[in-house]
Amino acid sequence: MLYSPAKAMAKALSRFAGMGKKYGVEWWILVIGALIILAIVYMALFPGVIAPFNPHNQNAGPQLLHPGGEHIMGTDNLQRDVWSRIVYGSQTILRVAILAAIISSVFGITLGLVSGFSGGFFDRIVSLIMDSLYSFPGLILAIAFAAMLGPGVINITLAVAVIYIPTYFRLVRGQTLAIKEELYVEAARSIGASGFTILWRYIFPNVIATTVVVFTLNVADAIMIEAALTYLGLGLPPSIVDWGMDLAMGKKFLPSGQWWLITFPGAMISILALGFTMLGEGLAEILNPRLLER
Amino acid sequence: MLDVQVIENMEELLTVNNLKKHFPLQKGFIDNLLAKEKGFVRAVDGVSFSIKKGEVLGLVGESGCGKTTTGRLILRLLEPTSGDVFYNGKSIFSYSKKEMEGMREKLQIIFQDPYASLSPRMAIGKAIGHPLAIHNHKPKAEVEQISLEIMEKVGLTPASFLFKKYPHQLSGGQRQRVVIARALVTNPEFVVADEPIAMADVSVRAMILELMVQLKEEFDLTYLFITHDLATSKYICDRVAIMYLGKIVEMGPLEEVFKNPIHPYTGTLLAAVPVPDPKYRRTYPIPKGEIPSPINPPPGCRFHPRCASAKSMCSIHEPELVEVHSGHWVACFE
Amino acid sequence: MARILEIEDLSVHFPINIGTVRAVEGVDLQLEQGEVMGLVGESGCGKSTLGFSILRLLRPPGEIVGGRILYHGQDIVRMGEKEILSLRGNRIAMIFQDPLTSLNPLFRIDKQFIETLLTHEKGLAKGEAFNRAEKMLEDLGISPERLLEYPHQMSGGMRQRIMIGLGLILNPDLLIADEPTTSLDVIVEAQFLDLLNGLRRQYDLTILLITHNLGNVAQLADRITVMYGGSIAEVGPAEAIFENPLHPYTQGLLSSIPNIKLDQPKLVTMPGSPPDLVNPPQGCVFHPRCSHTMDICRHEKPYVSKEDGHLVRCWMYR
Amino acid sequence: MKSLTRYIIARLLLTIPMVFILLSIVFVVLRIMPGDPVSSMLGGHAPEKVIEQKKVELGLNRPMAIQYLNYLWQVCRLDLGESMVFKQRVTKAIAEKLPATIELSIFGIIITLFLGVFLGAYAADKRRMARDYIIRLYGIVVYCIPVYWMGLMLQLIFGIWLDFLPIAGRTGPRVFASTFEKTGFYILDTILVKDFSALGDVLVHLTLPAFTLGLVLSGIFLRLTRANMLDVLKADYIVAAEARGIKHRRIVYKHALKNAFIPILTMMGLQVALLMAGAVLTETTFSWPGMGRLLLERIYLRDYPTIQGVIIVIALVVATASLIVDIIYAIVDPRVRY
Amino acid sequence: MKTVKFLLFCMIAISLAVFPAKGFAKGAALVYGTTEKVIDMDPANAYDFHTWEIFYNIYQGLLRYPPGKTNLVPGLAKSYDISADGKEYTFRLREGLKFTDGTPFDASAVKWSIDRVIALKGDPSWLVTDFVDHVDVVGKYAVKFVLKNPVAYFPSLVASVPYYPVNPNVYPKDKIVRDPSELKGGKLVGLGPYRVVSFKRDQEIVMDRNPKYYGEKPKNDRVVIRYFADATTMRLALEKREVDFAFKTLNPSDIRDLEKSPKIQTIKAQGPYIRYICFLCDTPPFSDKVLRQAVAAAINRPPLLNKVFLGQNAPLYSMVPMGMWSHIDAFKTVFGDGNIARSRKLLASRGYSESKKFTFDFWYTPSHYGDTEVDMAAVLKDQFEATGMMKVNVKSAEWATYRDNWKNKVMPAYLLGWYPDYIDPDNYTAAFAGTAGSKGLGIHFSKPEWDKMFVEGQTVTDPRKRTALYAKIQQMWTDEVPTVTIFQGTLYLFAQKDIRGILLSPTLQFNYGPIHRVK
Repeated sequence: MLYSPAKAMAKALSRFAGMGKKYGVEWWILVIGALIILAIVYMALFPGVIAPFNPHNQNAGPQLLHPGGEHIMGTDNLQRDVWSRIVYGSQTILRVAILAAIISSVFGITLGLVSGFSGGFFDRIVSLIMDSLYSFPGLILAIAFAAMLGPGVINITLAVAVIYIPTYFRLVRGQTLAIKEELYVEAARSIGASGFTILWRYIFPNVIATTVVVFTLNVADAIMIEAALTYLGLGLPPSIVDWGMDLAMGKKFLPSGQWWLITFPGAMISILALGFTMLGEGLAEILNPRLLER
Repeated sequence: MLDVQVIENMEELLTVNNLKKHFPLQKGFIDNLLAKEKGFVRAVDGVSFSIKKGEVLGLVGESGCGKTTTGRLILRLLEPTSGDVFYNGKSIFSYSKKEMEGMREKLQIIFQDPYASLSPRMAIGKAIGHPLAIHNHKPKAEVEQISLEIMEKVGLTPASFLFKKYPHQLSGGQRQRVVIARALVTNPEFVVADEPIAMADVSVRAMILELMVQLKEEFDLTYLFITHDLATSKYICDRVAIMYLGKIVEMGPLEEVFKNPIHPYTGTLLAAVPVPDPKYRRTYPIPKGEIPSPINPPPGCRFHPRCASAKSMCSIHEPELVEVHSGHWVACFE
Repeated sequence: MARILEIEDLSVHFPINIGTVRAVEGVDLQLEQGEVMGLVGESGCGKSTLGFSILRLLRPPGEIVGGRILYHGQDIVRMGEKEILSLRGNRIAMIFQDPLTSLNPLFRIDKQFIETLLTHEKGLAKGEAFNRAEKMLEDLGISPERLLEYPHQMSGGMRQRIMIGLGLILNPDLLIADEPTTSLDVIVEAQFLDLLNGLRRQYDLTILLITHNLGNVAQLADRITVMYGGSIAEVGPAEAIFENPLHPYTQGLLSSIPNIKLDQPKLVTMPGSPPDLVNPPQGCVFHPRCSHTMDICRHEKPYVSKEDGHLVRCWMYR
Repeated sequence: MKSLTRYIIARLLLTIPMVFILLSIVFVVLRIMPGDPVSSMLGGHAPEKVIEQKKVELGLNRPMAIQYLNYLWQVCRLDLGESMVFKQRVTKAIAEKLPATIELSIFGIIITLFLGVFLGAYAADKRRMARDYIIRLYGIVVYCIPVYWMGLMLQLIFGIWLDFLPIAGRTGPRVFASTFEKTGFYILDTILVKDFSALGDVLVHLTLPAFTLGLVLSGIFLRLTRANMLDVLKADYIVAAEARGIKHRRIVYKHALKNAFIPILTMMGLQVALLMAGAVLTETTFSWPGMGRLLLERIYLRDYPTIQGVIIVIALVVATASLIVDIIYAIVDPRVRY
Repeated sequence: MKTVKFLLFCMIAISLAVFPAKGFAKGAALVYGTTEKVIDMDPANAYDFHTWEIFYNIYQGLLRYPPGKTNLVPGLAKSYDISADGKEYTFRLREGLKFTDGTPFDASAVKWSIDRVIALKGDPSWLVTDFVDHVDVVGKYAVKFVLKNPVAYFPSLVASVPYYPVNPNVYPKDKIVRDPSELKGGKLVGLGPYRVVSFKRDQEIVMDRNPKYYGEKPKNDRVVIRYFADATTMRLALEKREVDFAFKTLNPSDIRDLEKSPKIQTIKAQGPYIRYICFLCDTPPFSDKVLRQAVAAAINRPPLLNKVFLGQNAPLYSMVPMGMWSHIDAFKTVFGDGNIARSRKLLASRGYSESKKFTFDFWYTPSHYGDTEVDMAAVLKDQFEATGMMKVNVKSAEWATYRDNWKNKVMPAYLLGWYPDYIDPDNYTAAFAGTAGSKGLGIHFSKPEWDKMFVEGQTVTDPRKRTALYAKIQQMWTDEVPTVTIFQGTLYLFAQKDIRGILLSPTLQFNYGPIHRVK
């Protein structure tokens, strides 16, 4: 049969609508979240297509120009185009947040699985450390780490990553402990599966499903922490365009009426975080196999 | 108490000797820090019996009497506090961890809750074939072939259609069949069936029970059939053992125990079973009170606080399991 | 005998994302004053939904989409919020499957009794309410000091008795018991059934006993209703149902349950599994599992036959 | 009651390893930080010799292990040392700033709890209705707004455009600081000296920061409450209560909320950490002279003792909060056996 | 119940907001807002201009600058003599002055104070120890400073805070005082026009007129210094008339707005502080002075000031600030602004081109000079790269790390700023290009002939000779370029329209005495 793009498209669309019917509002929450993320990812991948100016161009327009016309989000005091900086800034925040979430999830999940499954003294010590870290305000920890590591994209990524390891660890360890008690794990033991087989074939697939949701929510959180660090001036050199830093720089114009300098970067941080949160919320409901039984 | 010499008799496939399992009371870290003495749940407190090859022994009792724990101890899914289990004359607790994993090819278990005993993220075809993959290291295609065959046998048809399904896509009865298929795929000798039909719907129960009887013949199996429902045990068991608070109070051939229950608890249990017949009226008295906590079981005979015919000695001495008739054992001073 | 409850053509639907679950579809049921009606069926047949809809306790998205529920001639379905509140617990009581989860764990037993009493008898002194709770506990064979305890301090049987006490404290005339013994052990179950039997006479109760356990029904019920796939398959006096079941489903059900008193070497099995209520089978919902299926069963709703108070919905009895 | 005391003591003992681990982490993190506190303290003109001497004085030349042990011993004596940059006891610096943070946090949490718990319970009751979706949307959106941006926007709207509320500081410049000498909690202090115009000034200054903190955290509490309420509302005892004819509102806000509040309570211990993080950001945005600003300022200066001190105090606050929450939990829930 | 309470709270909050509580501004006190911080309340350790400013008002030096002026006049000393070799200064003190506790002010108090500064080794003590060998009491009211070497600008040193006499009975001899509470009597009282009556760190200082002050009576009774955590708040407070005047440091945007405001008066003066780029002169690439020149030529000061400071502050073309004697616009005449052609030529002479760019790290610190610093780095990077032959990596470090970095020779080129310790060209030149001074700042510039000139500048007392000497140094600066200046700070003070008597001078000696409110 010939491949027909129109047919495939129609099929995909109907499938799409079908999902909406099947899962209800949650599906639309997921779709909106995904669209927000896609739009911003598109911005990050092809900034040149969208942004009318180079984000570093200090002659893009007059100083502190109101939004409108050629500069839809106005210009800043260095005569740079705010919209172009927003477009390029998406690269930094996405890179940091996603990379940080990946790093922390890899460490956290591995540690959590091993610790929860093996139990004993190792588990106690690791849990104690992780719990202590977890109970401590993550942002403050990140501030300390960021200050220690100095400015730079990699450094800020690490600072953000460190504080989420306990989140994954606790989640995965808790799940591992719970799943360890599940009947199907006992069943696996009863058919003679070894410890590693149980961990890899029975516990891991069941743990990983929940971490997907946590991962997306985590990215949302990491976005806000990254922006917080750069907002506090602990993150990046000025050659890197970043929303948090633009927000911090715009802050001093607050009483002078240059509202666009703080409104737009902040709104973008919120919108991006919102995208990931909505995706996570939607996924949480949809990945839940019990949903259909309700 | 059972004589140790019985072990020599090869007719006995499995012998349980004075098995005990005391669980330390689940407490938080803080309680452990502060508690002066530790409490124990005496889940299984000295259980002895044996099963012949090809036989079905029913282990019957109310919830919390220790029957499930006994089943798990026999398969060494739990380590006992004391006592021993001999399988083919050899103590299963003497095997190393690795050897025990190998042994599981021949010792299998069917759990009460089929949904919970299947990994929600593993397709059922995979789940059924997994024991084979672990033990025989056969090529993938062959494992799949055997899995499909056994699926047909347990009535999971069409097998190739169901092969890729996940547990939540099946009905309760089908899931229990998956569990049975998985237990039987390696051709085991001995199967512990832990309340295999308790969760099933009324109309499904009979089917599963029938299937188990039929497969027993076909695979030449030996069952330990754990149940709380005396009525069910009637259709599959050759012998029954009645458990109360971690101990066996009566054991013997099914007919014998049902017709002539000696221990008062057995009598009570038999009387309490609801009979689907409006004309039937209970004659045997139902005792007051509920089953005591296994943390501090009553001294002496554990049933004495609820026993209608309890005597003073019942609260002091513990009756031993003695053979009253041939093969009919009772732990009561009567 | 007065008719205490009359259900006419009741339908309850649960619209969910993938379709509508037709949990109860066109059910008729009558309860006479003082009788025990056993409502039997497998899980998912709609018997609990039916019980819940009598008190309009359905959880969203469940809703009554048609029919009437007449309690002493008043239609509960069309009743105002105030009226239904004054019925609940006061005139019609309901007890549930799991006594552990059916009592609020954070409230002491006495508080739960007093709250129930004061809700319906405004102006009642707290002390008086407490005394009545004490009296009720005595009736149930529980020492009254235990009123001052929390639910978690009691055993399962005791909790179920507290539940029934909370149900009966206001002297209702109808008790809906939704699988009251499922979570109890055999001996406690027998104790509880005995208690219920006693209370029934003492309080002149009409009971709707919802259960899947045919043994329970046999011991307690005067009449039995068998439900399958959201509809009623058969209604009749207990003895008639057990001795002369007419509907193929009832027949299958009875022959597939173990009976300890019967010499019956083998159980008869019923093929297939319960219907999917989102897309129920056309015609008679039982036809895919029935051994007597005729052509008409596949297309048309079953024929209703009624003789000597023994009702059956099946084309075989046309 | 005796067992409760024992429980509290045991619970207290449990917080020790937690604080100890945090202390160690803080020590390690800080000592790896680049930047020399001594030279930043002495200024650019100081000769090498003086710097070396100062290092000896501060014990910075000794081996790490010795420094670590000293540090632990100091903390054990509840001595947080002296600031390296300013000649000031760290305890004093913290004591000056802590009331500001606590005052802000308390009002923030009041607003959060009120908004979050009430809206959450309401949404759960109206599950899958339009109102539920609107409240949930509010919860998600508010959760995704960074505290600092929320603060800036509120400042912009209420402080600049509407010119309605002050946007920074704890008081206006014309209130004498000597008014607040007693406790450091400005609200208490103004009441103690009966200066009600000053109290008004303090409350007005508190409004925006407290709302910022409260609004942002309310999203989390809303979600938590809603989820727990949904679970509780599904519980059999809720149906059972309904079946007894008890009014819906009483069931939702008394029976259900009380039960739902127990898991919320246990989560609250952890949320205190979030509250502290939020407070740091709120303080920077609103120039609130609290612990958060102190921490940031001193991080720039590499003032180890003060940074350590602040982190220890925050760790203690968090530990204390979770301790209190656990104790309340043990008292509230009759099922907990301690 | 909860709802009611909450609504009540809201209502109170709103009503209070609508009727802002006013009138607890106490009496005729002048409220002075600033974002500065007080460090140590001790002349032996205070080393920042704000703390010094407070000392100008509560203490007095032997010599002093009159309000708004840059010429020295007698203070606590009536007059002084210089010995022929320029190494001995003898001061004759005013007689009959007393500290508040009755301790008489005499020569021994002066010696005690100087000895204390030397002994305590506080931050600014080098201003004494580098110059003064010892102090002798030569009479009850005569004191002699014996210097290590002749110092031409010693009188301006004597006018600085470390030389201020303090009360020997109140100050501890061996301890630096941080808070007034550590003093005997707990109150900060000196011989100046004001005394501190209340001190709350980072919040406020309340100063009352000192009734025992010998000199001209201040025109106000009380000055309250309000410490703001940020400029924005201060600006709003000023606009709401909550402060009478605000000084140091407002954001450029705030200054721009306030200057335009009809309700606020602006007082402007040339400041003494300068901003410049330092080069690490003994390490490649900037060991090559041609590259330093190339960078200097590329700087374009006016647009930079427009962008970063909205046109505030003045471009500066020499290390010696404008308004100071000997100042010449050296860089302007040699390079001009944004001299890209010159820069390219210089780079080309070293083999760089469009394809082979001169690449270097350019450092700034975000935590010491305010958040305009990032902008400044960004604009400079842009200007350097506009040559088409430079590639600049902008890097930043917190202040503490920044200092480490220049000590460890990490930064090839970096931004710094300078507040003078004493008002003399020497302090603007020797500190950067003298072998010792430049090492301390990480410049590592060392030329024996320059060092010789600096010593000459210090010892020669003839003003004309000194002027010529420093002009020559400034000229040579454009060739060697150890540093290149960017701008000189402008002081902005904003006051309510009814405030009079504010006098600013480049010495930063801001006296509160003449300030008063008119009806």
